[in-house]
Amino acid sequence: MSFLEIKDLKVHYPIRGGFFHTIQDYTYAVDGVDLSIDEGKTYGLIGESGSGKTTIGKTIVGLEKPTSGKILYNGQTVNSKRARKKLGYNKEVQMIFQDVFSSLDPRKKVIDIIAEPLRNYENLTKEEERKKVLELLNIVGMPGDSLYKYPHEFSGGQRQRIGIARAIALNPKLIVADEPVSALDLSVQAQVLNYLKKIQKEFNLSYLFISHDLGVVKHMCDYIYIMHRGRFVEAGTREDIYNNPIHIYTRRLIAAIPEIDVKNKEKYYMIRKKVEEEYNNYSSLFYDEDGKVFDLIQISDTHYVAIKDKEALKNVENNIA
Amino acid sequence: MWKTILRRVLLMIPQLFILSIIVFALGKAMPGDPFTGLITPDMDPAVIERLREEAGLNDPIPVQYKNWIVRILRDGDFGRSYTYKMPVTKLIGKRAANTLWLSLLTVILTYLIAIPLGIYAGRYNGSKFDKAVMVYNFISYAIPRFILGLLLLLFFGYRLKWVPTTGSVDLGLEPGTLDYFLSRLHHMILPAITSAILGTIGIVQYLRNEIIDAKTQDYVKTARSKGVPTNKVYTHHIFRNSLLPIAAFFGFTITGLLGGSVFIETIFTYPGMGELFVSAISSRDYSVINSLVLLFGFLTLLGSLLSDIIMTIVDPRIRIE
Amino acid sequence: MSNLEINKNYVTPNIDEETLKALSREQSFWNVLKREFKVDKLATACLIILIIIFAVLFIGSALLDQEEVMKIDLKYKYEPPGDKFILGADLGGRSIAGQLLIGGRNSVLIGFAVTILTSFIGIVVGLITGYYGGKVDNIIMRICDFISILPVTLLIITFVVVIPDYTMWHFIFIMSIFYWVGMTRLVRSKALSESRRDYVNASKIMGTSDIKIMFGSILPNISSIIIVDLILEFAGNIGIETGLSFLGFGLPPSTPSLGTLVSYARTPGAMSSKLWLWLPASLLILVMMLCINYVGQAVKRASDAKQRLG
Amino acid sequence: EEATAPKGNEEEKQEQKQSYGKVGNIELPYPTVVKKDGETVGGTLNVALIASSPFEGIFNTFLYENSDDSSLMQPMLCGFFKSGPNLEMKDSNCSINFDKDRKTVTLKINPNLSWSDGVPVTADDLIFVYECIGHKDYTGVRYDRNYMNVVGMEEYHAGKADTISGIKKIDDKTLEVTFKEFYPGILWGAGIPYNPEPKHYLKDIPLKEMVSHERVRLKPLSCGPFMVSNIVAGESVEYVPNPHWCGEKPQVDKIVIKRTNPDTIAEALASGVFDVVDGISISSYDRYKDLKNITLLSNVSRTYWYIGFKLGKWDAEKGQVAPNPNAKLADVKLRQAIAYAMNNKEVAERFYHNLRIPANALIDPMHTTFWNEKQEGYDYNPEKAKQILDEAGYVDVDGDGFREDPKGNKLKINFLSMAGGEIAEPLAQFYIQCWRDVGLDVVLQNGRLVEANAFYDMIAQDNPEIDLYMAGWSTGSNPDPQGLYGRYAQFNYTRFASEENDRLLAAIASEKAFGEDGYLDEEYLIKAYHDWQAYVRDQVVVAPTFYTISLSAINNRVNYWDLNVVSDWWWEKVGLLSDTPEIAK
Amino acid sequence: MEAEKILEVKDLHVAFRFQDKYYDAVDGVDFTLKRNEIFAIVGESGCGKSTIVNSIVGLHDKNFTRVSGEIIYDNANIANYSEEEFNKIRGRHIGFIFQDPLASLNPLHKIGKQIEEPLIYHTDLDKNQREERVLELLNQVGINNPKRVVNQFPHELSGGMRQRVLIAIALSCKPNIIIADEPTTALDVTIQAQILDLLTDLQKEIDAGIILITHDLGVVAQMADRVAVMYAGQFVEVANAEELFDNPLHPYTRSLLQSIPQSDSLGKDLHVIRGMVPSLRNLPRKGCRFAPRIQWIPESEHEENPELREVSKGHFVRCTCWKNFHFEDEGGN
Ligand SMILES: Nc1ncnc2c1ncn2[C@@H]1O[C@H](COP(=O)(O)OP(=O)(O)OP(=O)(O)O)[C@@H](O)[C@H]1O
Ligand SMILES: Nc1ncnc2c1ncn2[C@@H]1O[C@H](COP(=O)(O)OP(=O)(O)OP(=O)(O)O)[C@@H](O)[C@H]1O
Ligand SMILES: [Mg+2]
Ligand SMILES: [Mg+2]
Ligand code: NI
Repeated sequence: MSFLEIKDLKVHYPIRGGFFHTIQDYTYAVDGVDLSIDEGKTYGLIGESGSGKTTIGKTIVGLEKPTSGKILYNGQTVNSKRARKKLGYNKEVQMIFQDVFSSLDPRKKVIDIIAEPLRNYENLTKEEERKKVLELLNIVGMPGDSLYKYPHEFSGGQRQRIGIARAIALNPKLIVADEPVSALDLSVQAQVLNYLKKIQKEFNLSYLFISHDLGVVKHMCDYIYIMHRGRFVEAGTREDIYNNPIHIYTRRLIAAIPEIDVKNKEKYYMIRKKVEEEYNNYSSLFYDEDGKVFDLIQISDTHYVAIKDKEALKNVENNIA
Repeated sequence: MWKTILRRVLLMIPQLFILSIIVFALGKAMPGDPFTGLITPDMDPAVIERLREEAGLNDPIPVQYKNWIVRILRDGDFGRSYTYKMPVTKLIGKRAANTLWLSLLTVILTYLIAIPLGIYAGRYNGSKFDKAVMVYNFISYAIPRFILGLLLLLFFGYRLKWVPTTGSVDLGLEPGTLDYFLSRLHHMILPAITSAILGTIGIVQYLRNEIIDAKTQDYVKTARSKGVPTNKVYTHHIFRNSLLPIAAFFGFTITGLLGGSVFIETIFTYPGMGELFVSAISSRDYSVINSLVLLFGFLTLLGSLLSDIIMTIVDPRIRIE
Repeated sequence: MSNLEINKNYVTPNIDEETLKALSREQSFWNVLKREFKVDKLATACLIILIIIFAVLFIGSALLDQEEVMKIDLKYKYEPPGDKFILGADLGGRSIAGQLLIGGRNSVLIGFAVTILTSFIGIVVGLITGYYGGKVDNIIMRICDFISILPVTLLIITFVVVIPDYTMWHFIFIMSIFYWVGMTRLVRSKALSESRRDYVNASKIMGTSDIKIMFGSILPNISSIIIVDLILEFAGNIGIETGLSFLGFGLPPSTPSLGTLVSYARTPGAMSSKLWLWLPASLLILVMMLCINYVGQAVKRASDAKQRLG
Repeated sequence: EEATAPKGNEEEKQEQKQSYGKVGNIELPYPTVVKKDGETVGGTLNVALIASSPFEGIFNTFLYENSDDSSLMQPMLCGFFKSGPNLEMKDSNCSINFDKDRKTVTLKINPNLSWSDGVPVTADDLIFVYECIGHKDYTGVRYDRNYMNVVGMEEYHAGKADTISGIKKIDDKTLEVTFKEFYPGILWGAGIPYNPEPKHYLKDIPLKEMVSHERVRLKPLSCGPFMVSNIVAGESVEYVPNPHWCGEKPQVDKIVIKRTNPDTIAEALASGVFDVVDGISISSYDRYKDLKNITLLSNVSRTYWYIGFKLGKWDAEKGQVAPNPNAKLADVKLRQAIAYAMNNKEVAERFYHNLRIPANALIDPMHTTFWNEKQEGYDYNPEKAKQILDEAGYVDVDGDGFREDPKGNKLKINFLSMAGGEIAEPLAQFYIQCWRDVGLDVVLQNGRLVEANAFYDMIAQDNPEIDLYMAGWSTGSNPDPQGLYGRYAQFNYTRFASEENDRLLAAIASEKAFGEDGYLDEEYLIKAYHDWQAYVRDQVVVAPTFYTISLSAINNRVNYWDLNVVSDWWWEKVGLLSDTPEIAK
Repeated sequence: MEAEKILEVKDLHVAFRFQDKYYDAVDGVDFTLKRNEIFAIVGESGCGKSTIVNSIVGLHDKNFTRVSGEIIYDNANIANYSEEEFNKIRGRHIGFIFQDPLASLNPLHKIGKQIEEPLIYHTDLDKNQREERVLELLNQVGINNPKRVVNQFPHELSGGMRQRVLIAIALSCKPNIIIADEPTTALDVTIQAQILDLLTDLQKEIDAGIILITHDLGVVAQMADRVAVMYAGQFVEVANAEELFDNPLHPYTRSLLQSIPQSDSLGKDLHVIRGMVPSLRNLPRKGCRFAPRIQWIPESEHEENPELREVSKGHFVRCTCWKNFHFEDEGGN
C-alpha cells in the first residue's frame, strides 16, 4: 500500500551567472522519476555524487519545489506549502540529513533541538515536553544527561542519533535518510544503522535511504533505485539488483565495491577493468546520443531497467550477464 | 563580459537619475542661494534680484530641475559655477584631475605601506613586529585625519621645509615637462602620505588576517608538500590569495579616498574636489554641488564595477560570461 | 502509535536536574567568554579600564551641571591646566575636564545609540534579505547600493542646516539613516550562508515559522560575528562626529562631544602649545578604542572555537 | 616723476596722526606704516592670500566679484584714483572733477599711463568699461542704480541706443560723464569706474565669454607697476615689473601671491614663507604677536559689528520696511537695557586681544571725520540696564528669575547668531549670559549657531522667531547709511523706520553735501552724520558692538609698507633689504 | 628477495600543544616501508593517522607540535629537520596526496602551473621540458586532453580529475615514497575504484613505496600489502593484508571487521563497538587503551604496559587481551 507516490518528478536548478545572476542554463538535477513508498519498507536510492539523490529527498520533504511532476500523499498532491500544512504532511515525512553536524543548530541544546517539532505541533507543558524528549533520547540510546548539552559535545554517531530522535519525535510515517552514515566511521556507522532498523521495526516506519555505499544499502533496503544523471537507471528488489544487475551503470557500481577479500584481489581488479570496458562499449544501449538515460522498462514483477528497447535488453543479456 | 559591463553601466542611469533628483531637492532645501554671499552695503538689492532672475532661481523648483536636466542631456551642459564664473565641467575637470592624481599617489603609497606591513605581521603573527603593527594601526585609527595632517605639515612643511606648504604645483612650469611633474609630486607627497597612513589601517588589518588564515589552507599544505621553498610558498601561494579581497576592494578604496579628500585638501590648501565640494556647499553653488554629487555617485558606481571586474580578473573562480 | 506505548517500552531515566543545569552553563557563551578573559589578561585589563571610564563618564557627567560647565568665564580663557582647572580651560574659560566628562558621555551615548540603531535596522533587514534571498534580496540590495552612492556628507550637512531644532538625537537619527547599510550587508552575507545550512532546512521541515527561524535560529548563530562587529563599530562611532565637527557641521555647541574637543586642535597653535585643549579627548578616544578593540578580540575568540585561548 | 597726485596739507597731518597709532580716540596697537632705509636687493616678495578656498582668478575690474581677486589685482593697478580721508575719490593717475550744476564728472587720464603691452590708456578704455557694464549680456553685479544713473545708460542697456548718450569723449585722454541725479555718492565713485580696462585687448571677446577667457583669467594686461607673468589657477600668481609703467621703477624683481590656509599662518610667518600677510586672522594672534622676524601693522577697518533687533517686516509689495509696533523688542527702553547689559569691553579684551574696539556709533572709524568719536555709547552698565527695565515695567513677577513684560507675560527672547570661527559660539553664549544676568530670558535660537547662508536667509526672510541677532557690516567707501537703514532699503534688516530717521538720512544724501567748490562740504556732512548717529543711538535701532582693527604682518626684510588710506605708498615702493627672509628663532 | 627498506619510523611521538601542555597524538609508532610496497594504516577518525604522515614530511606547525623519535630516510633522521631541509625531500623523494582535492589545489593557479612547480624546484628541466613532462604526467594519470587541462583552473574540473591532478603532482619527480592520506574519501565508489587502480598501476611503474591511509577496510583489502591498524595514537596490530583479514587478532581489528555490513549480516544487527574513542586530552596514558571499550574482558587479561609483539612472522599485536578476546554476545570461554 503506497501512501506516497511520486509521479514524473523533475527538478531543474537554474545556473546563474554574470553580474546580474541571470539564468544561463539549467541543471537537470532530477529529470523525470517515479517512485512509490509503502508503509514499513526501506527504499534505497544509490547513485554517483551529483546524480540528484539529495534533490529527490529534499523535494519529498518540501524543501525544494518540483519543476514539474506530482507528489501524492494518500492520493492528494502536496506540491504547495499550503497543501502540506492542511494534510499535516510535514508531521508525517521527516528527514535525516547528510551532514549531521550542520543539521543541528549549534546554538541550541539537545532538548531544544528535539523539542522543536513538538513545540510546533503539540501543546505540551514543559514537564511533559522534557519527559517526551527523554523518551526519545532513550529510544536512540542516548543518556539522559545529554539533554542540556550542545551538539558539538557529541560524537558523530551520537549527533546522528539526535537527528534521528528529532525526526521520529512526531511519529512520522516516512523518514528520508540522506546518507545518514557516510560521514561516520565504521563502528559508529554500525551503531546508527542498528538504531535505524530497530526504530523501523518498532514504529513501522518507511525509509527512503540515500547512499552511495552499496554495502550499506544492501544491508538496509528492501527495494533499491539506482540513479544516474537525474534519472533512475534500474530499480528492483535487493536480490534483483545484486544478483541480476542489468544496467551497465549498476554493474559498474557493484564492481566498484571494494570487497574484503584479499585473496581475490586480482580477480576483482580484472572484473573492474572488464566492466569498465563494457560500460564504454554498450553505453549506446543505455543512453541516448545526448547521454540521457532511457525510460524504465519492466523486466520482471519487481525489476525495471532503463534501456533502449527489448531488443537491446536481449543483446545485453546475451553478451554480458 | 563586455555585454554585462555595458548592462551595469546602463543600470547606473536610473540610479544617477534618482540621485540627481535627491541632490537637487536637497540643494534647494538648503537656506540661502548663491547670491546670499553678495550682500554688502554697497550692493544694490535690485542687482541681486536681477541675478536671481537671470539664473532662473525664481522659477518653480520642478521647472528649474527640468531645465537643468534637459541642458545636461541635450547639450552636456552641467551649468556654470556661480562662484567661479566658469562652466562646471571645466572647473570640476581641473579639480578632479588634482584629486585623482592625489588619490592615485595615495593609493600607491597606501599599498606600498600596507602590503609589507600586513604581510610581515601576518607571516610572523604574534611576533614583536606584529604587535608593533597593531599598535600603529590603533593609533592611526584613533588620530583624526586633520590632526595628523597638521602635525606633518607643521613639521615637514614649516619646520624642515622639505615640502611646499600650499598648492598643487609651483609657478611658471609648463604642463607636460618633467619639472612640472616633479613639482606636482613634491606638492602631493605630504598630503598623500597623510592619507596613506590613515588608509593603511583597514588594509593592514585585513591582509594580516587573510594571511594568517591562508597559512592554514590545504593548498598551502600542498605547496609545502611539493617542496616549494618557504619564501616561494608565501609569494606564490599565500600572498596572491590574500591579496584577492584587497584587490577586490580597490575600486572602493579609490572612491573612499575621494570622499575623504576634503580634510586633506583643506589642510594642505590643495585645490581638489573635496574642498570644492565643501566650499560649494557654503556658497550654495548649486550646479557645482549637483555635478559633484553626480560625479561622486558615478565614481562610486564605477568603483564597485571596477572592483567586480578586478575580482573576475584575479579570481578565476568568478566568471563573467 | 501512541505516546503510551513508548512509555511502556522506555522508562524515563532519572537524572538530576541540577547537574544538567550545571552542565548546560558550562558551555554557555558567557562561560566561554569568562574563560577567555581569564586567559587574556590584556583583555581583562581593557575591560576594567573601559568599565572605569564609562563609570567615570556617566557618574561624573551626572554630577556636573552642564550649564555651569558651559558657562563662559572670560577670566580663564585658555587657562592652562592647574589648580583652577585640572585639564585647563578653553577659549570661553570653560573647564576642559568638565567638557571631557560630558562630551565623553555624549560621544559614548552617540556611539552607542548609532550602533544600536544601525544594527537593529541592519539585523532585521539583513536577516530578511539573507533568509528569503531571491527577489527580496535583489530589491533590498539595490536599495543598499543606492544608499551607498549617496553623498553622505552633503546630506548630513543639508539636514543640519534644514532641521531647525537640531540636537544630538537628530544627529544620531541622521547618522543611522546612512550607516545601517554596512550592518545589513554583513548580516545578509552571513544569513545567506547560514540559511543554506541544514539545521535551517530541518526547522523548515518541522514546520517552524520563518520568523522563528530567522530570529530564533539564524540570529543566535551569527550573533557572535554581529557582536564583534558591533563592538568594533561602537569604537568607530565614538569619534563619529570628529570629521563633521572639523567642517563645522557637528553637534550643536551646547552638546559638548569628543569630536568638538578634538577639533580644538585646529585652533592655531593648539597643536603644539595648547595641548590640553585636544589631547585629553584624543587620548580618551584612543584608549577607549584600544580597550574596546581588545575586548572585542576576546569576544571574537570566544565566539570562534578555533581561535579560543582558554 | 609727476605721477602721484598732489596732496593737501590737511591730509599730511592726518597721515602723521595715524602713523602714531591713533584713529579718533582709538589707540592703534601697532603702527600703520613700516618704512626702513637701506639698499634694496630686488628679489621676490612673497605675499600670502588668506583664503579657505582657491581664488577665482578673474583679473578684470568690472567682472570680478570676490575680494580675493581684488587683492590679487592690486599690484597690477595703477592707483587710478586715490582716496581722501573719508575714502572719497581723489586725483591720481586720473584726475576727477565734479560739476554739481551740470551734473557731470570729468575724468582726465595721466597721459603717460599705458598698458603693459605699451598701448596708452585712453578714454576709450573707460568708455569700454561703461559699455560692458551697461551691456545687456553683462551678468556681473555692477550694473546697479548708480550706473543706471548715467544719462542714456538704461536706453543703452535696453538696446535702444548704440552708445551711452551721457558719456562724452572730450579727447583721447578726457571723458565727461553726465548723471541724471547728482547725489553725494558720486563723490565716492557711484557710477564711475575705478579703473580702466584695455579695450584694444578685450573688445573682440564676446561679453558672455569674457569672464572665462584666458585674457581675463591668465593673461591680463596691467597698467600698474606690476604685471602678471604666471598663474596657477586658484593657487598662486606671479608678477614681474611692468616695463611700460609710468611711475617709479619697482624695487622687487618679482611678487608671488600664494593662497594659504589661515590655520597655519603663524608657522608660515615664523618660517619666513611669506613676507607680507595682509588681514592676518586674529585667531592665531597669540602665536605670531611675539615673533621677532616680523613687524605688525595695524589700522581700523570699515567694519562694525552690532546686535540687531527685529522690529518689523519687509513689505515686498510696497518695497519698504513695515515696522511692527508690537514687536517683542519694540520698546526702546528694552533695547537700551539690552545694549547696556553687554560687556563689550571684556569681550574685546579677552576674545579679541583688544583688536576689536567697543563701538559707540553706526559709522565706522575709518570714515574718521564723519564718525562721532565723542558720542557716548552704551557702555557696559548692568545696573543701569536693570534700572531701566524696572522703570519700564519689565519685572520678574512669577519668580523664575527672569523678567516678564509689562503686561506680565513671559518674555523669551530668541537670539540668532552666525557660525564661523571658534569665537562665534562662546561669544554668543557670553552675550546670552550677560542678558540673563540682568534678568532677560534670552535663548539661542535653534540651540545652536546658524550657518552663514541660513543666517542671512532667515534674517532677510524676517523669520518670525528672531528677536535679536548678531551681525556685522563692512561698509563701502561711501559711508552713507541709507542702504542699510533707509525705509526703502531691503538690507534694513531690523525693519526700523521713522520719519525722523528718513529726514536725517535724506540730509546726508542731500545735494547740500556738495560744497562751494563742487567738492564735498565737510562741515555740512559731519553735522548730518553726527545727527543721524545720535538719533539711532537714542532709538537703539541696533546696538553697535565693535569696530575692528585689522593687522598685517610684514617680514623685517620688507622696507616699506603702509596701511593708511591716504598715503603715497604703492607697490612699486616695496623693496626687500635682504635676499632671504628673516626667520624666527 | 627482501625488498629494500626506504623508510623507517622508530618510536615516533607527535604531541600537540593545548595551552601550555603537550599531548601525544601519536604515541610510539614503529614501522618500515619497503620499495614497491603498499603499507596501509587504518583506524577511526582522529586516531592519529594523518599526524604520522604529516610528521614524515614535516608539515606540522612547529610552534604547536613536538615530534620525537626517529624517521629514517636515506640514512638520515629527518624527524626534526628544518623547513629548508624538508623542502629538499618533499616533492622530490616523497610525494603527498591529500584527501580533499578541491581545497588542496590553489584556486588561483592553473593546473599546469601547479603540476610544474615541484619540477622547478627539484629538477634541472628547462621550461619546455617541464611543459612536456606535465603533459606526460597528465596522460599518465589518465586525463584525456591534457593540453586543455593545463590551462584550466581547479574549479573547472570534476572531483575525480582533481584527484588525478593531485596524483600527478605527487608523482611528478618520481618519488620513492608516495603518501596518500585518504585519497578517495571524498569520491564516490566508481571514481574511487578508478583512482585506486590508477595508483597501483603507477606505483608499479616507478617502484615507489606507498603509505595509504584510509578507514575503509575494503580499500585496504584491495590495495595493501601490509596493514597497520591504529587505535588512539598507537598501532594495535600490524600484519600482511592477507594475514590480517584471515586471522585478525586484536579485539579492535576484529570488532571493526565485524561491524562491516556483509551478506551474512543481513537481517541481523551489526556489531557495535561500545563506548567512544577518547579525545586526545583524555587518552589513558597507561594500560591497554582499548580496554574501556571491551569492558566485559577482565582487566587482568590486559597488559600493564602493552607492547606490540610479533605473534607470527610479520604479524604484530599489541597487548595480550587478544588471546582471550570474545565478543560480548558470544559468551566467555
Ligand atoms: N540549490 C541548488 N542550486 C543549483 N544546483 C543545485 C542545487 N542543489 C543541487 N544542485 C545540483 O543538482 C545536482 C544534483 O545534486 P544532488 O545534491 O541532488 O546530488 P546527490 O546525488 O545528492 O549528490 P551527493 O552524493 O554528492 O550528495 C548536482 O549537479 C548539483 O550541483
Ligand atoms: N594541528 C593540530 N593541533 C591540535 N590537535 C591536532 C592537530 N591535528 C590533529 N590533532 C588531533 O590529533 C588527533 C589525531 O588527528 P589526525 O588528524 O592524525 O587523525 P586521523 O586519524 O587522520 O583522523 P581522520 O581520519 O579524521 O583524518 C586528533 O585527536 C586531532 O584532534
Ligand atoms: Mg547528496
Ligand atoms: Mg586524517
Ligand atoms: Ni589490551
